[in-house]
Amino acid sequence: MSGMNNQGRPTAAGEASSSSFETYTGNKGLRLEEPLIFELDNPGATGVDLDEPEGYEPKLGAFERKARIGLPGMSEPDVMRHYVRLSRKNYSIDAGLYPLGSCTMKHNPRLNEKMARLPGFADVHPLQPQKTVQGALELMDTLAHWLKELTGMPAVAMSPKAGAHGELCGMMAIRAALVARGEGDKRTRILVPESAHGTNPATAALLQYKVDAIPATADGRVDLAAFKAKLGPDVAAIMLTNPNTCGLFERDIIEIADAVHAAGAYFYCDGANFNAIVGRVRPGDLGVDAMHINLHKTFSTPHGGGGPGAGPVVLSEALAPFAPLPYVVHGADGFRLVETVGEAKADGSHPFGRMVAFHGQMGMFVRAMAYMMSHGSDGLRQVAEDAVLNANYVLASLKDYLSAPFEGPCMHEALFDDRFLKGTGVETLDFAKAMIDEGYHPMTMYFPLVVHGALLIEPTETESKHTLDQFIGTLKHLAQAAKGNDKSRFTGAPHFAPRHRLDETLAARNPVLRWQAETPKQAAE
Amino acid sequence: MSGMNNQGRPTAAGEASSSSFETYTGNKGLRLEEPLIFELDNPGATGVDLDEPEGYEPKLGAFERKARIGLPGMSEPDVMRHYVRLSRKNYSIDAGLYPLGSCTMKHNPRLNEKMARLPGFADVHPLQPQKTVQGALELMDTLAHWLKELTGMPAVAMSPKAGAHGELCGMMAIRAALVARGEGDKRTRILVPESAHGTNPATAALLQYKVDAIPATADGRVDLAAFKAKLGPDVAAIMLTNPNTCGLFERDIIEIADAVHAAGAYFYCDGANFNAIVGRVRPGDLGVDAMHINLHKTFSTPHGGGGPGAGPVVLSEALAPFAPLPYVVHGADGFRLVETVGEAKADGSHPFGRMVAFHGQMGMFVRAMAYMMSHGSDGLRQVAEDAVLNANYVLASLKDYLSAPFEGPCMHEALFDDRFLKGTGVETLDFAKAMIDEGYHPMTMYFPLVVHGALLIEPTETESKHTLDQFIGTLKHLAQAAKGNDKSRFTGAPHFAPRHRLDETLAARNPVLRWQAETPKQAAE
Amino acid sequence: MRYLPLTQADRREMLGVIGAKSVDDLFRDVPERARRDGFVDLPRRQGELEVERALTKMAAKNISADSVPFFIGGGAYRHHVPSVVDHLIQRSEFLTSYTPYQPEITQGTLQYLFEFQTQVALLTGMDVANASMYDGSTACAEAVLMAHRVTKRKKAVLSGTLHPHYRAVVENLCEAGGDPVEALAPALPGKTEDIIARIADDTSCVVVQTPTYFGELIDLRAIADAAHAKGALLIAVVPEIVSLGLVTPPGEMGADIVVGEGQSIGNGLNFGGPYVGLFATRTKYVRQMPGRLCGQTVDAEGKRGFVLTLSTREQHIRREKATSNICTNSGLCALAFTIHLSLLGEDGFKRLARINHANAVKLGKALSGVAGVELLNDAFFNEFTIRLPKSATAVVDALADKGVLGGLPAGRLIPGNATLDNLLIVASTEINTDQDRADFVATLKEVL
Amino acid sequence: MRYLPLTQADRREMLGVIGAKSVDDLFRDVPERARRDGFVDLPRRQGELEVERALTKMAAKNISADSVPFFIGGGAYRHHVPSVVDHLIQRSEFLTSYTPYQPEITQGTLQYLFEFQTQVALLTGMDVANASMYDGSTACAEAVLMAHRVTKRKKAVLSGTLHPHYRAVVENLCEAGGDPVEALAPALPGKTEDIIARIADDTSCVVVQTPTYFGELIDLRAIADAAHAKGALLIAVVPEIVSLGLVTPPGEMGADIVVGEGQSIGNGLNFGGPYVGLFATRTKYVRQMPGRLCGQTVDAEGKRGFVLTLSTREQHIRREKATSNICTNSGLCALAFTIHLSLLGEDGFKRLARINHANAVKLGKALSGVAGVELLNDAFFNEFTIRLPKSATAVVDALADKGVLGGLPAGRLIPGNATLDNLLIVASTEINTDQDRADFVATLKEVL
Ligand SMILES: Cc1ncc(COP(=O)(O)O)c(C=O)c1O
Ligand SMILES: Cc1ncc(COP(=O)(O)O)c(C=O)c1O
Repeated sequence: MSGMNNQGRPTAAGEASSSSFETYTGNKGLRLEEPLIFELDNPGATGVDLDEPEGYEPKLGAFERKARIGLPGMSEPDVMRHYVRLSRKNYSIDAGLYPLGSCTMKHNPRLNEKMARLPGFADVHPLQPQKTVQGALELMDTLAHWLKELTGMPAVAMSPKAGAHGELCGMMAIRAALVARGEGDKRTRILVPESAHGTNPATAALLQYKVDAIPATADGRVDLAAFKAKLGPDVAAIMLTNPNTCGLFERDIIEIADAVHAAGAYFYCDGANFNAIVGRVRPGDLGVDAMHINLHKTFSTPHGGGGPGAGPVVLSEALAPFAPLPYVVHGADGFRLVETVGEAKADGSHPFGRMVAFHGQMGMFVRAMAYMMSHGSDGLRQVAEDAVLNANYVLASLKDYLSAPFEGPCMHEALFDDRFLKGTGVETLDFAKAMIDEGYHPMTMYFPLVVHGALLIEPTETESKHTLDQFIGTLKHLAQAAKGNDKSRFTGAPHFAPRHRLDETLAARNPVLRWQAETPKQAAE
Repeated sequence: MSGMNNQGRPTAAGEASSSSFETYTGNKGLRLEEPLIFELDNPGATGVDLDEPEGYEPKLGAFERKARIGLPGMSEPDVMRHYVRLSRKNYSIDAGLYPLGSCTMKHNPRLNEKMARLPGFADVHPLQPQKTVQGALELMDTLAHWLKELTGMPAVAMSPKAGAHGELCGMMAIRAALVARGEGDKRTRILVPESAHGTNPATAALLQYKVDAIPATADGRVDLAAFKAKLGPDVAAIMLTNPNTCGLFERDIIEIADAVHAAGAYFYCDGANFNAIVGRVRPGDLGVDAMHINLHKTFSTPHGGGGPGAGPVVLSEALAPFAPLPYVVHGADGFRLVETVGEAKADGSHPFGRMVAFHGQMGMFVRAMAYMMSHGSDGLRQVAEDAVLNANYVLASLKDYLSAPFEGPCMHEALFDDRFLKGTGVETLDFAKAMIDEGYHPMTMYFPLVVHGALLIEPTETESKHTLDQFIGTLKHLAQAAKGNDKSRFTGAPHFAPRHRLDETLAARNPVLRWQAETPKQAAE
Repeated sequence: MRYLPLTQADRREMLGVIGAKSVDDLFRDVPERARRDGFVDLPRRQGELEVERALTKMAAKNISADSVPFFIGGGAYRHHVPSVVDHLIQRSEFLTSYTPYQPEITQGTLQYLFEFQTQVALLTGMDVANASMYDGSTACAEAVLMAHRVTKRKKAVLSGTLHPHYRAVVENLCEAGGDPVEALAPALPGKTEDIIARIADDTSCVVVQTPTYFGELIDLRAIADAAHAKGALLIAVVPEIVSLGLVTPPGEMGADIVVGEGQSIGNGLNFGGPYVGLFATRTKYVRQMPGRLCGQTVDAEGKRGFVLTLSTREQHIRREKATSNICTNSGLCALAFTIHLSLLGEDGFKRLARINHANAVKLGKALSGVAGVELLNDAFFNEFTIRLPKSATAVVDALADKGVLGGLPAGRLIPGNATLDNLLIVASTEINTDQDRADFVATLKEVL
Repeated sequence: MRYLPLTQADRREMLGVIGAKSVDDLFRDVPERARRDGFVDLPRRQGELEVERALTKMAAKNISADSVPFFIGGGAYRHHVPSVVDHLIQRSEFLTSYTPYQPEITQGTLQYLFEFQTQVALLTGMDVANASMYDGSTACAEAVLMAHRVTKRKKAVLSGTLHPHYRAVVENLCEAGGDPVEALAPALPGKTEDIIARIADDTSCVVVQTPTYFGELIDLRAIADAAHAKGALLIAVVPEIVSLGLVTPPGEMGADIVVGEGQSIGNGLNFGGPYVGLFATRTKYVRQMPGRLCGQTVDAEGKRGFVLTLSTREQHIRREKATSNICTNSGLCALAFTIHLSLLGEDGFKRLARINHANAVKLGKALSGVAGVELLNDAFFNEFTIRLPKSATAVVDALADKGVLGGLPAGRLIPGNATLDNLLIVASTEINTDQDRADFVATLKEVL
């Protein structure tokens, strides 16, 4: 017990002193420094109790590993503490607003985590006999049904591991359809708006397509005339994000789709922004041929510091037959996983191949399913409406303090540019870093490329008005401070984070990508 | 995606600036302010989806609650964020050393948490038919067996809810035994060393006993002569902590026990410090009649910010028959829970009564069981040895920098006093608060009362040498700083915690014990 | 061993610093006779996988409430706890911190305790609440001792429909201190017990539970007036806190102290513990309260903060003069309570209460439709008592064999009272589906 | 709805600020034709309890690996993951943060990525590793494309004992890009495949797996030399990363790129995903690597810190010139890997590998003792291939009916190859007990 800590000695508040001195440990209260595990090595210590096997008769041939690997030894308490201390250096949605445009950082319900950990889902092997995994196949089939209904598309490929992987899958389906038409070699060009996300051109390039950029209009949308001018018999597809990366709905999307189809090309839609329209608009009604869905955005599977995600791709009638292996079908004898070209042919389809080992991100499927069932069709429609409402509220509240390149209404994200910083000597990056001091994760910066010094804010529907009001107040305050001459507050930012601004130039000039016995420990620890 | 955040703009580190200014939000980087839930009330919002019952026909008679209760409305994301933000204002074992003497703040294995959540343990009702809870009764019986073996005592009462409750249970058993002997009214005095924990005298007082303090010797132990002088026909029992609260083993304990018994009294041992001797010394071999065991100390059930704990009490032959209801017996037809005096009498025992509704802290029993099984008899003995080794290492390393009132070796905790601060103007409390700035939770202060300005350090066995060395280095550094004239560093401490020193005098003078609509929000939020 | 960081090399080195030859050396103060070499006669260490397998096997021997139609109450109720609650209470910062004695680095714990105290005060309709007791039964006993301190009297009068375990705990504590307790015989639902007649000039307090052991709702107003007229306190006991979402709180009916069991909100059944005791009273009695209190204050910069306060009531300061010996309480269970109640909010909590009541009413109807079964209650919340044509214990056993956990035989906790033999106390919460009720009724018909 | 904080009042107020009459107003850019009023034809919202019940029921339709003697491998392995791992990866700060683009407030993520990269480099015996790929199969395909960039050649040669799914993924990606792939026919354990003969001047890389699809350990040295002699790269594939606790790492046998599946450490089976792809290579090739890299640097105060670096390789900077299109990867699975491996440490990891091998050897012995069963492998780790007297698929089905998940029929992933029909690929890890093995053998006898 430490009950005696103020035995007869109640502390009087005494005088505040915000003096800042260096501590002996480098820690500052609850702000704790932490070395690398390799610097904590205690040879012989281990955090797992295992008994040496008795009667050990190796059958390794000539392949026994002799040398020391170099892994550090630590007990369980030390490992626990190490990662808890590291975690405390992170910002997270659970701790505050995370307004990264294009990332849809929404609340991650813990129910989904719990469901994904049911042994019946988490402790099942992908290659068990199919009769022993009927529940898993049922879940995949049910999720597929929801995705098809929500998008108004007839088919979905479930196996892609993330959005970019979904793009690849969709473009492969398009390529397969063209090949089947004998136009595989003829159509070599992909039209991609300048505002597109980097994965779009990168994906097209992976398939050896030529990327042809479509300019944007003054109102942040595809320039219809320029686009039509670029259409031609050598165009394989257009890759269009809708709502687009400026947070705007492409008004002419149906006309675009019709033109694409008239030209014998296909329409790939980047569905990363599906959260803005889920339950209200079905991509199938817009003429889309393929669209990936980031389950880790719209359907709330956690980002986990960079993954894992899942990127199922919905497909139109024209592309459905080319969907990759494997896929689930529902027959009289229950659910069946079609794994081989042979079986597929028997079904009359022509899979272009396989995207990945096994069947996709089951763990994410369970989470997304729990999320969808919780919302239902009514809740999901509300998701889109509140996401759009929140974004427009931010846009309307800030457009006179920051500078907005385009007229509203926006969809799920509000885009600003850096004109309001002109002459202040404060850059977009500095402005964003100052938000860290205020306890916020910055918004997406310098993307999309079509506006200068972009600041892209996506609040998502899971933020309350109370939270948005404080956020808006903070940005107004910072905008004023920037216009005043409080420059060092920005250029020196962040002042209060676990680290001050990091030298990324040094990191790239002289890459240190792993710990080495001789790595100087420097300040850490 | 926020990949563009440094598009073509790698940050250069630029100049550091440790300027400290007030932020708009009051947040400072990851140090986040948070209002009370009542200040976040959003009427109509809820974090739980429930449908109104159909066909609702109340049978409440005249007892329907009409008025508003006053609970705030919040969605799940808001609740999640609120408590995550609060949690980040706490220190914890998982984040660092927690050297509270007498508290045994050791690592809490997550395996134990997992086991306690098995539906077979967590989702079982205490009043189910006994044949449906045989596994639960088996666990209680198994844990009881381990506790009896480790203490060398023949019986154990499992139901006490914490250490103090265990003290009450043990003293009640002693009282019952005395009453059975017809000495209930005759023996009215309890001998309690000055160094005892506050719960000891408080417990004795609850039973209307007179508390008679035994002085300590210069070497921190019971003054044998003084003690014997106080023994007499009116003494009911001695309440002795061993190892005692100075972290020392009572050398004369067997002689004390013999004397107590010779005087017709009983020996209650406060077992809060059992961690020092588990697996090495059995209280039963020392002549103890009753001893509580804090499962939340020695056996690692988490402290949870102040509970819950569990305080089973082991009993000697003399006291066993008086053990309270309920208890588990193992018969041919499986395990049986003896719940009524009737059944007990049939077993030939005379329970003094019931400590609590139901059967005790099952959730803690499971955790403690998992902890014991993981260690085994060999691991538990090692626990005691490493706990004692760590404490002596701290004592030996610091005795020349701080001041130690007693000669070593100590047991599981190292005691210092405030002589090393004499003339520095720095008090024990200030010194401890300065440790907060260095990233440590302070040790126990001003306890035990037998030394002036006590600093009681209990590292426990789950701290590594690496951690202890940094801790020792820090205390040496602070001791030097105190002796130098860096006084404001101490009196102003903590400087870097979520709050500066709090005004406990104000809190007690003008108690504000609940939120009220008119409570001024002040700085928070 | 995975939890022990020291290696043999560490131990040798540390012994060197200490100047001891061996660890045994450090134990030299232990009397020869009591030293043991070698291990206690218990199994040796096991890996995580082995421990997990052994305990999982043991757990599987129990019939868990989630696996069957479940209707047992009697002071512990099965409610659905949102997944957020269990996630949050496992945050290292909550789970592995100690009692918040260092407020500068435990504001997280202190603020939720302040929120908890406020919530409990609001639910019970009282002025102030403490930061939790062990459980409802010990809170009840502490309330009686507090009444003794306030009234300077020693005699408690207990209603006969107080939960029998609560009664036993009160009697045990009072009698150990030599204080008399007068407990009435249980009055069945419908019959009113004349407790007012028992209130005398030496009465310290009257302890009345609502809903009662039998599930009946009780009017406290007259009892409060009578008690106050005699200078005694009314202690109201609420074993099912969810009832306060729908039922008039004791605070509005004149109670001086309200104690309750908080398990229903945020906490699982756990075979009886850990639970969380609720303790609320009037401002004027604050300094006589047992347990911890969290209070608001400011720090050196003038920022709002929270601390444990009025600790001059507590054992660690006042020792034998303390209001109670309680130290460790139910902190983490209180957190679970606070989080769950925050999630529910005003609307959700009231709706939850209505669903509980509606389910119980439906079940009562359905059961009283079974031949030979009679519902005894006039006014109840989510629990009621039925009379069966034969021994309730036998029926409950038979139901269990058929996979239904069908309630608590009234006689189990009050043995040797023949009038209770055929009485079954049945509870129904939001977890019960129509299917559960149908299964119960059908199975009951089979076994009658 | 519990996840949506806005109330109707909030919505009205906010629309006012925006100056819109209704939410529909905000969707005015949507073409008339595509606007839908009313809900999509799917079920309505459900409470947590209902969702939990429905999904629990679905999950219960699967036979989970923990409920039976389990011996399936084939690229995914069942290991015991310490409870600490799952607790830590659920910390809000890890689970709900994004890719660490703001290093000042994501040092937690960045530092574990740096630790992960180092661990992977150490295990594989390579210089550097990236911050993870989707899984082993996609890492393998990315390795081939990287080899094309390094060698400026286009043709990959694949061993016939490469996991068939990996082969399919490589073929799919290469052919979509118009690059030729030459894949050999599967050589059974014992038979060595003459892959060296296939290495030509236009060969970009040779892709060899060890342990192979059949569990056999392969000597890479000669293949590496031959490849290097022709200016081609050797890509080594390690599907069971635990093997590197006991087996010579590809880095010591001349591999230029090592890819692997990291699921075995820290991650569950999850019916196939999410898993974590490992990707390691030589320093000289760093700038051709796909995926994220975390690097060490200093902050403005000179303190060590970590950042994502060399991003000029990545899609968000280089767009169509990027080395890959990967963006989201397997961050949290990499964290689980890093934590589990930290818990094991040098000694624990090696011991784990020895236990796996010992269990497999014991099982191989026991199974080859069954009449008509032949063990084909000479050298293996925790997986091997046996020849049965009848169709492996039929046997596996029969075993499953009797409650044993007894391995992977070699032909399931390589259909239409008669020589594989009777071959069963069997794995055994630390989770298998003697009882499991006994049950397997006994049941196998029954079904043969
Ligand atoms: C517009 C857009 N397209 C594609 C992607 C790529 O998705 P993923 O990161 O899941 O591969 C993202 C996400 O970063 C995105 O924002
Ligand atoms: C020496 C001693 N005795 C008794 C107690 C009381 O135990 P508990 O807090 O579990 O009631 C404690 C713990 O604070 C203690 O340190």
